[in-house]
Amino acid sequence: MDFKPIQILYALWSFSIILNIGLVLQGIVRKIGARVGRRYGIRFYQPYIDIVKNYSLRSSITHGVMFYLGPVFRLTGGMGVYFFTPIIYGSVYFGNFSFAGDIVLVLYFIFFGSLGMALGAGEGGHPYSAIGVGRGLAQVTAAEIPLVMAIIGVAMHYESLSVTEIVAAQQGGIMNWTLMTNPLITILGLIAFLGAMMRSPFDVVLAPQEIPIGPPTEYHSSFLGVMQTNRSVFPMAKTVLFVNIFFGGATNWAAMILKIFLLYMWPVVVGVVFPRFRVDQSIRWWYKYALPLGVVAILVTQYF
Amino acid sequence: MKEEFEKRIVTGPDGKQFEVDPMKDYFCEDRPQVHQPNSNTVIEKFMNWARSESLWILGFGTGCGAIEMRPLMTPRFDAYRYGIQWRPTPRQANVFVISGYLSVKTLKRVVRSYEQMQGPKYVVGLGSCTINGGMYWDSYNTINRLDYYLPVDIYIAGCMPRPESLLAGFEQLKKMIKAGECEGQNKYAENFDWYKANQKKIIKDWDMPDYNW
Amino acid sequence: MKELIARLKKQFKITDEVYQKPDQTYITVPQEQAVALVTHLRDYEGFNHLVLLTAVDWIEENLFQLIYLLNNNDFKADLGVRVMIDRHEATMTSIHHLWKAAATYQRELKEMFGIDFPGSPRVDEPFILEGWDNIPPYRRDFDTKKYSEETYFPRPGRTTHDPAEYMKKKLYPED
Amino acid sequence: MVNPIYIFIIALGVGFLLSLFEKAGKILTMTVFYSALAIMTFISGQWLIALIRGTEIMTLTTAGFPPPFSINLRMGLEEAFFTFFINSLGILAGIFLAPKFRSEKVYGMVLYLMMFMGMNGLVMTRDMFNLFVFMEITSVATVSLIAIDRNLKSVSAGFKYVIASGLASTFFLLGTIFLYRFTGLLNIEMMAEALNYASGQAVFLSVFILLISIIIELKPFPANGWALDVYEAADCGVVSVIAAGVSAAMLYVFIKISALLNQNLMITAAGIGTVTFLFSNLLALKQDNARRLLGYSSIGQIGLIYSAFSFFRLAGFTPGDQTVLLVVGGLFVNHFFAKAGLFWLAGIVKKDKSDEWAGLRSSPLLLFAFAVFILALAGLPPFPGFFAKWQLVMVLSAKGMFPAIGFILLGSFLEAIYLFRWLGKVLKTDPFEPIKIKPWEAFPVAVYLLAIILTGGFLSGIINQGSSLSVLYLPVLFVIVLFMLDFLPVLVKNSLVIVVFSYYTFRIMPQLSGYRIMFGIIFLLGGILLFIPGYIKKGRRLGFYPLAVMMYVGLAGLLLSENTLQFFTSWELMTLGSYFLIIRGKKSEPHALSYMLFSMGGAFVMLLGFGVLYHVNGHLLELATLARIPDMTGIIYSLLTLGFLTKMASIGLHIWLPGAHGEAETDVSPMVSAILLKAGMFGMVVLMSAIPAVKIGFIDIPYVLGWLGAITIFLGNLLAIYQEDAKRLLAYSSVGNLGYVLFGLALMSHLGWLTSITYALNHFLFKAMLFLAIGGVVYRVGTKNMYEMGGLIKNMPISFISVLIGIIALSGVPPLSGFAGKWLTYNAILQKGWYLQGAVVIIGGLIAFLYCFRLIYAVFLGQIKDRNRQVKEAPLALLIPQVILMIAIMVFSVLPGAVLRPVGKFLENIFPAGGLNWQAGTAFTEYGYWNGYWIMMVTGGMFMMVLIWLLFIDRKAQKVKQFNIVYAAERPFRPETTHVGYNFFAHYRKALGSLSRPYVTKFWDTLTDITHSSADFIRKLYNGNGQTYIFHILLFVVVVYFISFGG
Repeated sequence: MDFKPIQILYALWSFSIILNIGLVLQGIVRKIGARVGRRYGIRFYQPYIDIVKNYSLRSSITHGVMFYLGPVFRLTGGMGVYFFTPIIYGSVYFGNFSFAGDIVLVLYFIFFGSLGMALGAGEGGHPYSAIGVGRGLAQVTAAEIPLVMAIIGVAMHYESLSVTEIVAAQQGGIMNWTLMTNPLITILGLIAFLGAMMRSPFDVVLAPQEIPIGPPTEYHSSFLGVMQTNRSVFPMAKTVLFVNIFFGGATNWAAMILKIFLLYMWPVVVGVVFPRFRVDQSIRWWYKYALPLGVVAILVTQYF
Repeated sequence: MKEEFEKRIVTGPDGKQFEVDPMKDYFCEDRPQVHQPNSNTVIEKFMNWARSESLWILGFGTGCGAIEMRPLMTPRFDAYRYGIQWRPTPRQANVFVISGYLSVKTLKRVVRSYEQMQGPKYVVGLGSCTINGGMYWDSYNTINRLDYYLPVDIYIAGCMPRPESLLAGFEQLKKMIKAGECEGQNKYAENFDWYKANQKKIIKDWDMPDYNW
Repeated sequence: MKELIARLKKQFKITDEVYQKPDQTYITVPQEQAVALVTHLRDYEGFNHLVLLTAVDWIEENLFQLIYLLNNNDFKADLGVRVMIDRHEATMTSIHHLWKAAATYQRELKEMFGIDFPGSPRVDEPFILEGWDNIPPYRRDFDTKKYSEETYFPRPGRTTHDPAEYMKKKLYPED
Repeated sequence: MVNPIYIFIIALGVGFLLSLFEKAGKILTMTVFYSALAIMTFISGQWLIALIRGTEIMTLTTAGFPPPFSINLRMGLEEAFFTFFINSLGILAGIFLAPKFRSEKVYGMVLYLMMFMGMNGLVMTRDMFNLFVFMEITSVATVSLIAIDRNLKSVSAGFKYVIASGLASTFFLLGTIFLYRFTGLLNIEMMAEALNYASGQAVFLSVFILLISIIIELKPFPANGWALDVYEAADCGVVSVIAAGVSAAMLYVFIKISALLNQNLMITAAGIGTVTFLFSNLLALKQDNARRLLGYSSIGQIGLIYSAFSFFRLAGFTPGDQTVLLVVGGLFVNHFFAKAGLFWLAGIVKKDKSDEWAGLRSSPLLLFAFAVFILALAGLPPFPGFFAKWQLVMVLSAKGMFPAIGFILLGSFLEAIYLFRWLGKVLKTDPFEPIKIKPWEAFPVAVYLLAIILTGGFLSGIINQGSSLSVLYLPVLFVIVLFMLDFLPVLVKNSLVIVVFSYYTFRIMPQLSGYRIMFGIIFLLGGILLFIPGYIKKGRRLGFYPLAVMMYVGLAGLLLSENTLQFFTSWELMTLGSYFLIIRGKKSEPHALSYMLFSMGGAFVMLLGFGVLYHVNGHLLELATLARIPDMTGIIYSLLTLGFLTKMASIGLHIWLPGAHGEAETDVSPMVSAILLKAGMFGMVVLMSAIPAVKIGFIDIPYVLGWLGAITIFLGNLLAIYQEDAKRLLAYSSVGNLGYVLFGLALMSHLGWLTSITYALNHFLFKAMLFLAIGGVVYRVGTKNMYEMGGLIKNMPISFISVLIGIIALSGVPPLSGFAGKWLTYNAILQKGWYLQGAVVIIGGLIAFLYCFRLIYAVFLGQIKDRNRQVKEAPLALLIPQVILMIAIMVFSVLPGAVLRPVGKFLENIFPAGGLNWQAGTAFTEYGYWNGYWIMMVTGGMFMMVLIWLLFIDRKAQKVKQFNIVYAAERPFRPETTHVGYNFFAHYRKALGSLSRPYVTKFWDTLTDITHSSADFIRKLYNGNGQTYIFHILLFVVVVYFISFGG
């Protein structure tokens, strides 16, 4: 393919951009959450400090090889989702490594991190980790239902699975976005986005009160640092993907950042309003509401 | 020692018998190590700044003082703006606030949780009970001096100290961390035997390894 | 309440009765009748709630006083059954079969006073004090101050003030 | 040439003289007795050989008078055949009965000789009156022999026999008299020529009476209660003579009489035979008495034989036609040897209950004989019954007699149920009492065992004349050699098998072309690979290697088969071999049974399909004719598909799989899962590549199959997540994975097939690896319950890695090869436009993550239990194939093109358009693109980067042990209570509710229940009362009469 070594540097550069966006956005979102609760809230750069702090802790323990590799898998998964998605439309260098595969690759790479993390947490030997992972996987597989259907719908709509081509088809103004040309699929996608972001009401995986923070219970220090890095990158990568397929992508970084910010607000707004679902409730919710909506959306796309 | 931690003979799937010693097989027996600060003072200063501005408190209320911790999260006091947050697991926490009187039974759990935290870690003694026993100074099962059992970085006096004084205490702790004075973890490792002797003197049914990794 | 006591007197040997409050009465029975009385109260008189089971150390008389405090929700009244038992051979019949919760009280009494309740579940396991190796701490012959000073490294220089005196001195030093 | 009259002379003469010899001593008496039997056998055998060589048929009348004043005999090929078999039975059963003859008075021997003389007469005479005489002689002798035991049961059984045969004789005599009245003749052939049905109902009636008397002697349903009592009560040696010998003689009488029958009566006979076959087998389902069970089976088999004969006559075949000889002869020989053998075995075992026969295991020879007889009765290759049944079905379908085929196959299926249930019980019931074997009892069994095998080979030779099955002969020979070498230790046999199998593989691989190459790789190379784990077994592992090789021979046969018979034979061989492999598992008896029943059911449906094919395509057996079926495409397609789907375990037909795969032995599970399941796929590929599109009415069958595949994926995976048993989990996952294969094939497009083949290959790779790895864990840990494992990663690191790679490949997470399948699925779905099915497929695929995680977590991660602390890594023999498979998966992941390109190129022959385009390492479709190499590189690069960064900042992490976890300031109690393993996805079950319930299992259970209870209800007919039985017979006659006349 048209791979040039310089692309690695560009990819790293774009990675550092998205990392910073992710960290700042995380801070801002928490600030907003605090303000909704009439608090002053954290400093918006607090995530930076936390991440540095965790990397600079002196001691750490490990339960075994998989425990050690868990965060590595996790961050690789997050980075992979980002690196396999083209970021800026029209830019060869900010297309990342999207030449390696299309949207299906991105979709399945999401699981790379989850699976690796689950394995690491599993070797930690903590029962809460296992319970958290069990819940997480159960919920993710249910929440993927609308995502899969939305992706199928988009691919039907554009007759392509290539993100670049999908973005290309949406160029030329807001009226060409999937949002406008196929609103039903977009609604489906936005619902799927709620599930993908793992925020309330679908955040039972971490459930701090019940099973102290679930899978990462045993993770600390630099391991936690790596996972926090992923926590900033991974949602951003997913947001970039959604921006690309539903909201016309972006031709420059400014537009991309703006769109990321706005789209990111959607689960945040839902999250501060709705309380958490229990895991069986959330699975049922996905099967009961998201699945029929998906069927309707696909049928509408197919026949109208 | 509880029955489940006594040595026992177990039959493996292949019919071979072997001994399981839970205290040895289930737990790591290593002693804690001294972790020297980074030799580069600039880096160390930067790290200390980060550590001080991101204090993650272990959510473990050991005594009545825990009631004074809760208001810190409320809009009125909002400790989050100082970089103070609560974590539900010792692995991810850096600050252990001993909130008030500490009975012998709780001390055992406190020691275990403290040792499971990853360093550098800080201990804040809250209320006069942690300083000298306070109103429980002559009780049959309440400790008098916390610093005999854990390396305390800072005491916040009062019975009870108000949330304002807690915030003041945390600010003081931050200053000390930035100045590189809070090396409690290393102090604990260096004087490990002394601490352990003190702990074991009052915790009569010591059924855990010397250091809970 | 008096009627009740009168009724009970026909069957049980009630040695003492104290009408503490309109809704709180204490009666004293011999050790051997206590469980029968409590059972009777539970089954026939509606005292179906065991509020607490505690003890008092009458070291001078060489006795422990056990108090079974029962509540009758219909009358909104409490009835305390007092039993004096020997301090040296402190053993009492267990009532865990009447109330499951009693087992916990009995465990506590065993640990704190050394009163044994043979047959009560887990009565010999440590309750609050793990690995206590001294005489039970609630017995009055246990010197808690001495024990604390020996054990808990008292901080030198600690002074004790009478709060009233201290505050007076502090606020109005001129008086 | 000895005159056949000497058979009678010797029988009579020796019979009279025996009483004289008795005085001279027992030994001399018996010597004379056996010599007589031997000479009789010799005479008939000599005639058989001579007649086959072409000697003239001999007809003779005694004393020069025409019948009925003399005995009128004929010695033709059929007569020689039947007399030889009957006389050989005479000598063997005589040997079996030796102790009885020894202890009894000489009359026993006399009666025995008389009986055989009667039977010989029945076969040879052509005269009505003589027939009657011989019938009487036979039944009198038989009754006396039945009652020879002198207990109440056998005497009363004998009495019932007397009444029944008396009734039959009466009818016979009546019929004969009437016919004599009309024709003035007694010779059957002359009578047949003279008989004129046109002359009135009376002729019809008299022939009917004649027929009914013969049929009563043949024990039709329901007028056969008396016979069952005889089978149950009399001595086993005697019963073997009645069931095999007398039945044979009567059968031949029926064949002779059939010359007299008109169309209408022929239909009656065929109908009675079919009904008898069906109902006897149905009733046998609830029978637990072994001999009564055999009785039902005999009655059923005899019914099948004469109905087959009648059907042939109706179809216009002459009795002497070669096909008729083949089918009727084949069925007869099969029944004759097997039933005689089984009754002798009943005499050896001496247990009434059929599930107490496990004692046979104390003698390998008898066990082998038992298995062979059962398999022969069930109609499996390479035994005569199989070829006969095949030919029967083909001929009947050629004539369009599909309802008859339906009944016959249904009856055969019911027969298979109880036969395999019995076989399973014998093979697996523990503990068993060893039986004592006496040489004179075992000898006859051994002779017939050999005979049935030889005739099987002989018949397959005849049937396959012209078409070459020679590829199969060599390996089948090898199977036989392996049976003989079974005394060798595993080490030697395993190596031998690997070497020979490799040689065989490299011999036949070049002969394959097209998609067969891919299946060749899976079946043959995979087969070699999966023999390696066999080294973990110690001792001799009796019976494993011949049968495993038989399975592979079947698979290889499938690959090489060019006509439907070869295909079906190979299919059944494979089924047979795999059944015996599966049943080796400790608790796999019921699962092997359900596997076999589904397979047999599927095979019968497939047989019907091939029959229909034969019917419509002008009597050609070539597989290639599938591509040009003139008519009834939909029916053929659906029937064959149904047959293949049972092997592929599609939802609804899947319930056999979890148990069969889960309970099988460590090295058998991967064989049956990774390799055998692909046989169903192979069938589908053969079928679908020949028939591109097919509809029944409005229903597009591939469309239905597509939905079926999608639902199979969803439900298979869903059920997998609830399993506690690791191997069952993998088995359910196979159900799901084969769903992908089916879905891909049903797409009927280039990409769809590519998807399917990718999945098949992948499934082979990772499922073999997973089953080996988990098998290794189970081997070491000694339990299959995942919640009893945990924390084994430190003890079994290589197994862990292979499970890790296996589940990543299974779940389709990039960068491993499973992703290729997922990506192709998306593209194929979009290309075809099956969006909703596609969504179900993909959502079903996501559920796989749940069980994948559970598998690796509950087994390898979490807390290690005390008892497993010192568990060692799996044996090397299990690890080597795992490593090879691991490498294969990695190569396939990095260079998917290496496999997909040639497959795609081949698929262009079937689906020219819409395939995958390649540009360097990137695969394109009109929708998307993907490059396995770069995915691996980028992922690897990122992984290394993050790892190095983590190692840089955290290189001296303290290693801790299992209980060094934060536990709310406490410490865990015990590993057993700390490991979260049991009912892991309870919330999923709670959320999905009714979707997770086992409806399919319930459906099949209910069906089984209904069948059994109806059998039980009908069985109440037989109340053991002689009068009732007489009433049955009379009622039967009346009913049949009205049916025949009405029709």
